[in-house]
Amino acid sequence: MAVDMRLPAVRKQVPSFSEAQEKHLVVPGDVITTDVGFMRGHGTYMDEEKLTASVAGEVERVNKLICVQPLKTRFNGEVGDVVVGRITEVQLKRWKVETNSRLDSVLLLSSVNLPGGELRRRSVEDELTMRDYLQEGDLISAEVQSVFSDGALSLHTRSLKYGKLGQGVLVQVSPSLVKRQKTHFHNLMCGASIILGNNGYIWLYPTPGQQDEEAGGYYTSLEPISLADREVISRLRNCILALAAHKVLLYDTSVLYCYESSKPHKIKNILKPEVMEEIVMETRQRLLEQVG
Amino acid sequence: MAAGFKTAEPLEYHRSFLKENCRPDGRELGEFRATTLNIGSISTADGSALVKIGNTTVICGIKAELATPPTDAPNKGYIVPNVDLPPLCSSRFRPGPPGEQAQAASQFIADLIDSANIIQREDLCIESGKLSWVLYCDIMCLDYDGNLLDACVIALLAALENAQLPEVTINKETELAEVNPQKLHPLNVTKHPVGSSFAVFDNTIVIVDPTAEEESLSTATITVVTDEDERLCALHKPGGSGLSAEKLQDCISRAVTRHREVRKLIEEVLKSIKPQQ
Amino acid sequence: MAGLELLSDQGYRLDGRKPSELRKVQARMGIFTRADGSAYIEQGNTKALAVVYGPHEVRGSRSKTLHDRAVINCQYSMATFSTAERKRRPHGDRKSSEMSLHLKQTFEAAILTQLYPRSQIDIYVKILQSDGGNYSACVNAATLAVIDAGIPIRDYVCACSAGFVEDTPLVDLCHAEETGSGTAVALALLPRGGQIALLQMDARLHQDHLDPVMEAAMTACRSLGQVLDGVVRQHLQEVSILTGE
Amino acid sequence: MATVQICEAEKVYIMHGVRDDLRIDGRACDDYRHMEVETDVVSNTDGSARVKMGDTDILVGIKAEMGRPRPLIPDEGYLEFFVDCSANATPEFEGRGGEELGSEISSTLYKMFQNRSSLDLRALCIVPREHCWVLYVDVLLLQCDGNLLDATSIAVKAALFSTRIPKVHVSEDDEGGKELEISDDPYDCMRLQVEDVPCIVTLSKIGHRHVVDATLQEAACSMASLIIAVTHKGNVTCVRKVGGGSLDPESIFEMTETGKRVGKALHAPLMKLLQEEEVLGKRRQKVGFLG
Amino acid sequence: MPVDTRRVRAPEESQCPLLFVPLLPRGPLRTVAQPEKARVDGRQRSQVDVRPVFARCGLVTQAKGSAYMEAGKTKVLCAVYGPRESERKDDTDMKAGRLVCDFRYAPFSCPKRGTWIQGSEERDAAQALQEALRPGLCLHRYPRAQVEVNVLVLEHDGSVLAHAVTCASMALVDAGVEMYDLVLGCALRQDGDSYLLDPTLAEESGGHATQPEDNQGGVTVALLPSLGQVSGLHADGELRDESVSAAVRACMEGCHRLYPVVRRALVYAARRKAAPPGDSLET
Repeated sequence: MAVDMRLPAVRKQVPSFSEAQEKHLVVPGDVITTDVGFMRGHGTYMDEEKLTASVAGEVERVNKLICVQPLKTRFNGEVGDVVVGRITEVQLKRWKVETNSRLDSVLLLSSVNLPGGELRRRSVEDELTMRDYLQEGDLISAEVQSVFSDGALSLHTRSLKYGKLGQGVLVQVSPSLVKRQKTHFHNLMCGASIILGNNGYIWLYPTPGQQDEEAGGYYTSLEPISLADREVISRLRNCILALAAHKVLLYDTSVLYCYESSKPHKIKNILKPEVMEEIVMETRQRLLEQVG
Repeated sequence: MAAGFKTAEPLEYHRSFLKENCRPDGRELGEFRATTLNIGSISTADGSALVKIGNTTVICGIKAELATPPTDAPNKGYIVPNVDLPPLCSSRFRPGPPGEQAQAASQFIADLIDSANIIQREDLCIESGKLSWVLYCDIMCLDYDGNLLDACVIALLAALENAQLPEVTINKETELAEVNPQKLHPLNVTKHPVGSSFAVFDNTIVIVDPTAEEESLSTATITVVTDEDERLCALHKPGGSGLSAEKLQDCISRAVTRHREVRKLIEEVLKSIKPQQ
Repeated sequence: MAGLELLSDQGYRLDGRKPSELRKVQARMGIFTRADGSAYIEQGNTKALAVVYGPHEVRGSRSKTLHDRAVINCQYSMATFSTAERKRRPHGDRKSSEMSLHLKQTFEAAILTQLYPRSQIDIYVKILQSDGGNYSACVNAATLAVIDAGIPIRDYVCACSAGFVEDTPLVDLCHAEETGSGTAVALALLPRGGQIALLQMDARLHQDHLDPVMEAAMTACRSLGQVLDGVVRQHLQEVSILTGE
Repeated sequence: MATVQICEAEKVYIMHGVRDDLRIDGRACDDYRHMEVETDVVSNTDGSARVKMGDTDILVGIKAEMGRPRPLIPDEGYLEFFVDCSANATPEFEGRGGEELGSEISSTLYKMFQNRSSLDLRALCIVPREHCWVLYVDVLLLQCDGNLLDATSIAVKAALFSTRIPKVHVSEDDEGGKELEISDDPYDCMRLQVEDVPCIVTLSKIGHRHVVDATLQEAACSMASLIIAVTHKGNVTCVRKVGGGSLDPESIFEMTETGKRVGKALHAPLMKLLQEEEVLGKRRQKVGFLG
Repeated sequence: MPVDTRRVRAPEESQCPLLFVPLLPRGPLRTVAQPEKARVDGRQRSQVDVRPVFARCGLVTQAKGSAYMEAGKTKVLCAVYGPRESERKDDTDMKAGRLVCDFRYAPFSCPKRGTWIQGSEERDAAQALQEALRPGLCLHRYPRAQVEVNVLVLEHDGSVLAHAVTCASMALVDAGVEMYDLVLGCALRQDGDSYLLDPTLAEESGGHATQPEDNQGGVTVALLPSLGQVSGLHADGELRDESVSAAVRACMEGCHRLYPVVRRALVYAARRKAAPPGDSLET
């Protein structure tokens, strides 16, 4: 057995790099611009003709649109985002899904692929047996289909890559740490697969053998996963938590680099503060080298 | 009689019996349910009694403690009765603080102790202004099937008659009380009241010893308590329909005979347990 | 409390402060991982924790859902060991319920609730150590926690207490001053616009004295605002450096 | 109760992992998470400690107040426990939501100390029958990720270690009355012997094996757990089966065995750490909440 | 203290007369017998020697099911109500029924008078009772419903929790609640190297006074007898770990001793119920 007990260590001061000054950082109440030509995006409000920040974060300009991206927030879903979520309620013709958003998301019965193919019509029986497909507590991967006026997300799983998730591990981080990429599904080289939900929910699972059957179905295999696969998944999980603790953006490369840096350490030791610091440092270094 | 009738139209069901001068459980209108008594079965109590009237079961345990006498009556002790109707005894009672019925019953018993003069409070004083007994009379209903008060009164009386208190002396030097648990003395129970309860159906028909169902269907209930001198100690009629003086007189005379029956029962049971002590 | 000199002849207070001087303020954001936002603040010996959950789906009875804005739900409580004499219950007493209500009112004025219809935002504050100005410390801590959670607000909400002793307004009262002066004003301010989010006065104060006390309290809130601003900017910079690619 | 929801497949994954002695976070079945312990974190208490075990975060404050000894034990002081499951830890605990869990934990703490050797309560007596110290041990739950009892017991032990009770000088006046004088010299104080204070080990049965220090997710897979309070000598001061399931006798024996082994092993590093912290004294920068 | 207006006024403070008995040994009322000697009531130490048990079902006519049990002087009454609609609607787990337990000591059931308000000891016992019984019940058969178990201790002479468990499971059977198995309870008092099974109150509280040796404590086990599973385990005091295991074994054995008595009472009750009304019961 292992008991690792120690005194807490004082946080290290973050060295202030000069490059940070390039970023336009604002706090709530800061006036971003008095120029009336800009459009007001999220994280801002108009205070007597002045575009003012309402959250603490970095100012982002896309053409005429000004937003402030907070450091940490609930998931602000946009159409096309990939999410991982948990069913909280089965209602008439729809499921409620917890996706770390400000309101529970909605998955309509008409937005899922039911067994039997794309063109099958939804019948009354389907409504009655909704719980057979997805019940409270089940995890799914899905895509944001639309955003309701109150901000709630409507999801769909109408693609083979989405659907009910089987055996694996869920890691929850802040959505702002998940880097937007073309694809959020990766079969990592280290031997496991990852779904990096835009909502900060990350799913780690053994790389499926046959791509066609596994995903998108409602049948989940409860066969034991090999110890080797488990080791990879557990290591990845701890690496992701280490990266998140040090606020490193998460995407396939950063996760993989961290995984590799962690190799000299036992899986269970990764979460010790000094080990975390060491492997994250190494990961950062490698990421910088790659960019440079 | 079909069981459906009984549940669908309980009042009509009962009336159909009362018309024939009898009751669904086979009793006559003036007949009490079998009353049994068990005295002194709880050894942790200073006195105890278990009473069953039909299904209704009530247990009374007396616990004596020591306290400073009340400032306005330094030569008296305390008697603290409490009637508890725990959720165990019927689905009609909820856990938590005592409900209305339990409060009313407690108050009834407390008033009766005073009005009937069952125990002289002076007898409970050990040293005036310094020390006296507190008699906690905890009455718990274990099975509620009507006529709670009659059962409570019998249980209280039998438990008090069964109670034995240890001898207490006050040490002259330390001025502290000393209790000798080897020397026990019985309480001086001066009066022995017994209650009889009645239910009134349709404002006219009077039945004795109502069951829980009869209580809930009746238009009024009355409890009459008399003592061995045939004096009326308490008459309790919580609202309900009126009752003619004549009927009331009938009730009182029925109560007097009931008193004799119950007294005999208590005395027999007390006698039967005496030799063992 | 008659024997206690709250203000010396030289114009210094019990703890050596000048009348308009704040106690030392130290704060940190993001101290818990599980909550959406969290913060800790020390104002002198008064120490408070604030935790924010949400915005999220309305919990419990759906009837409290508001269709045009978010519900702000606050709970104020005190650690049982926070006071000189141990408290029997952390919350549920009248004082805490009143404080919870004040917090709710304060933050309803600051948070842009209309952005989150049908949601709920929970703000839980806890006094770990109480030495006067509990309400102020809670508001300040909650402000930081709300910012940490990335919830849009109009401006910081800064709170400070003030009292009036020997014709002098005192700010940021400690416990002895709070009980001794007989007058305490709690003010919550949105400093940039100068809007008052909450003003609470518990004792009698001559009308003529209200202005100077308010003036002092507002100044104090503004300087507190600067301190909070520093904390937020520092935090912002640190995190954005780490996240930067 | 602070619980998490997980689905069947996740449960199966966790259970198979336990079977293979590789838990989700890489730990073996009898490994604890990384723990951080610090004492003297709340300055207006007589003793305090904060323990972090993974994401579980617990603060304990102890206040000594003068009271009357209990009539049946006139020559001892006593401990009072209170556990505040505050809404800080989870919104479920808002209002009265945490009370049930809080009273469950505090009743276990009472039981754990209900023996003669855990703590010498006679040391808390000032004047028999008249005055004694009452130690109010207040536990505040800051964050909750499973295994609250183990973390709480460690925090309580650490806080008791750091407790300093002012000395009381009793003098008798002419009429035989006693006068108490509480020393105001911070160094003139009494410390408690905490060597024998037990720690709790919670063993959660998952599948056919059991694990220590279960996270909330793991706890959701467990039907029954055994709580064992163990002293550094390996004596058991409290055992409880909790949860809706039953246990077969053999696994109870195994779990008691593990509990004793693990429990004994908890004490040494804890005492070492507490002493180390004490030796460092003011040289060490307090971390607290600001660090 | 606020005045409780719902009850008859009692003096603010009153004391148990036992506190005034001179030279009272601390804590207990009687001392435990010498280790090598037999127990006060003649039973053997370190033997699975339970007190004679009287058990009977169906005494509370108003309840769905009930049971009364006596073991030595310990007297426990239990009534079961339900399954009826659950009071707590907010519960997330509506797929299975809820088991609600209430545990009370009658005020006169202990040497020292108890109060009217439920104490922490009673709450703990209720909790322990609930955890011991739950594994025996098929609660999934009663979704959205609750089963209420009310236990009242009429006289406390040791091993109360254990007998409450047994009594409650009999009442549950009497109420017709579906169960995987009975739940039987047995308690044990460890006194140094020997143990006292099914201890009396004096034996339970004894060791605290004479404290020379260690290994003192109480253990209560709840057992599902035909499945051989332990559904409840409570131990307090200070025990060597091997004593814990040995105590669990002895208690399990004790439960098995109770099993035939309990079965007989249940069979008797079942027969009585099955008999058509009016038939003589005394056969």
